[in-house]
Amino acid sequence: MTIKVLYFASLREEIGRANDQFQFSEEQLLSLDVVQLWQHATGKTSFPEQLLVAINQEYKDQKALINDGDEVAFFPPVTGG
Amino acid sequence: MTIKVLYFASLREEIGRANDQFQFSEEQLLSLDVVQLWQHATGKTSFPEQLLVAINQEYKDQKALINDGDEVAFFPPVTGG
Amino acid sequence: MSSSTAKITTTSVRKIMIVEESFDPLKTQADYQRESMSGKTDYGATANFVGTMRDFNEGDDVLSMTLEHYPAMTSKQLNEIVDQACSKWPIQNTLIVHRVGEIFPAESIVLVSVWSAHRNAAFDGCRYIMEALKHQAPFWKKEALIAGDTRWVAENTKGE
Amino acid sequence: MSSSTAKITTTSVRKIMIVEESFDPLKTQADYQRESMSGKTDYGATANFVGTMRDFNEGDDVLSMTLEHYPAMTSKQLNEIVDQACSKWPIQNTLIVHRVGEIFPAESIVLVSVWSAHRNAAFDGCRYIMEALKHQAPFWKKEALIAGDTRWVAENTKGE
Repeated sequence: MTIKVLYFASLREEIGRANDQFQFSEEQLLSLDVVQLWQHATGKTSFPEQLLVAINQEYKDQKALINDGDEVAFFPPVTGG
Repeated sequence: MTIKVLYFASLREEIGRANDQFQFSEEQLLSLDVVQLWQHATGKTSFPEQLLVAINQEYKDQKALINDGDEVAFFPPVTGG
Repeated sequence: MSSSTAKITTTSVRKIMIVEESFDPLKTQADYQRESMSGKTDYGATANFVGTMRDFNEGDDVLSMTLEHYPAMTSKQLNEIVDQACSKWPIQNTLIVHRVGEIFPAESIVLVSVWSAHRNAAFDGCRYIMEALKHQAPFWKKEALIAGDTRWVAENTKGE
Repeated sequence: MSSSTAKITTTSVRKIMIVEESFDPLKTQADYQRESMSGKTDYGATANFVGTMRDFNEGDDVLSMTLEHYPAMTSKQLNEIVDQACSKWPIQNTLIVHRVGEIFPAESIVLVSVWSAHRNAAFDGCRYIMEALKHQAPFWKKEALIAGDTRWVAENTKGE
């Protein structure tokens, strides 16, 4: 059960890498949500208020559950345009 | 004391000419307003509700007084753009 | 293509052109931007509107249109409208081009371009000028219908 | 920020381009209009917005800027934003061009063009897309200041 995690912009620089790949058991994945994945990936205990998350390129909130094969992206507020 | 009167668009076609020039005495001009000039110029007794008027290329209302040398324009609602 | 730039009290840059022949709005805007904004790096937003002749209006097929105007008043009014916009928003530069004469479907009728540091001023200013132009500038449209007759457009509606 | 995942039923025409080199927004719009609207005589209004890099931001002189994005999500989000606009207004065609990579003052960052029969739909649609892009599309700006340091732009403000 593979989960790909991406980091962008200031968060990518802060974490020091652009992506991670994690293996989870089927059982772990039954209840893995965004906050838990964030803690697992970064070792941080708190979830920054302004942090945005997308699962498979769609915005999700921090309670969303993670499924096998998901691409999960964490990033700061967007500043395009 | 010369007053130039201009007509535009459907009003020009209705009246059958694009402009008039009228001579008034100094005394007549003391109290000549837009409505009176309209009646004098067109022979019409009523002042159409939607009719627009400009004196020296500035919008004015129908109570505005006319002065010597003024260019007074009558026209229907504008439809540019 | 004739153009006029009447004297105004504000110093805001603008160009107002009344053109008697078909014009390319985006090329006209690009040329004017090159001519008036070269070397400038303090504008962040340009909003632009192009009005194009459609081949239909009020349910009828339109063959062509003739745009009449009141030349002496047109440039005065358009300058006043730009002054009004510049007093409401921090606008750096404005271009207005309006077509007169006989015009055919898909040809451009009007171009309004507004440059500002920020996008709100550009968007709001451009829309304000366009709306004010539609309701204050002395232009009149006469349509020639496919059916054969002609008619004056009675009135500009909000946002149509 | 939540987004709708609904599959859309509209087939509204659009082009979305992410470009890595300097682009000429008005020429790009003109080329796209020629390519996608030739022969069409049913659009009366085109609203367009160009965002340009300024040489200042938050009181500091900016030398250059680097635009990062999340490619797979960018085009998905921009398409969703166009879908949202098309569900709100009768829009005929949309062009979005967004720059990524290193960019210098006076270069174009973004172009949004919207074609419609009527001016309200064109103005509202263009502004909606621009505002949604600023707050939903995954782009990030890092500024290199004249003073020598670099910084990430923290957040897009409303209308700035």
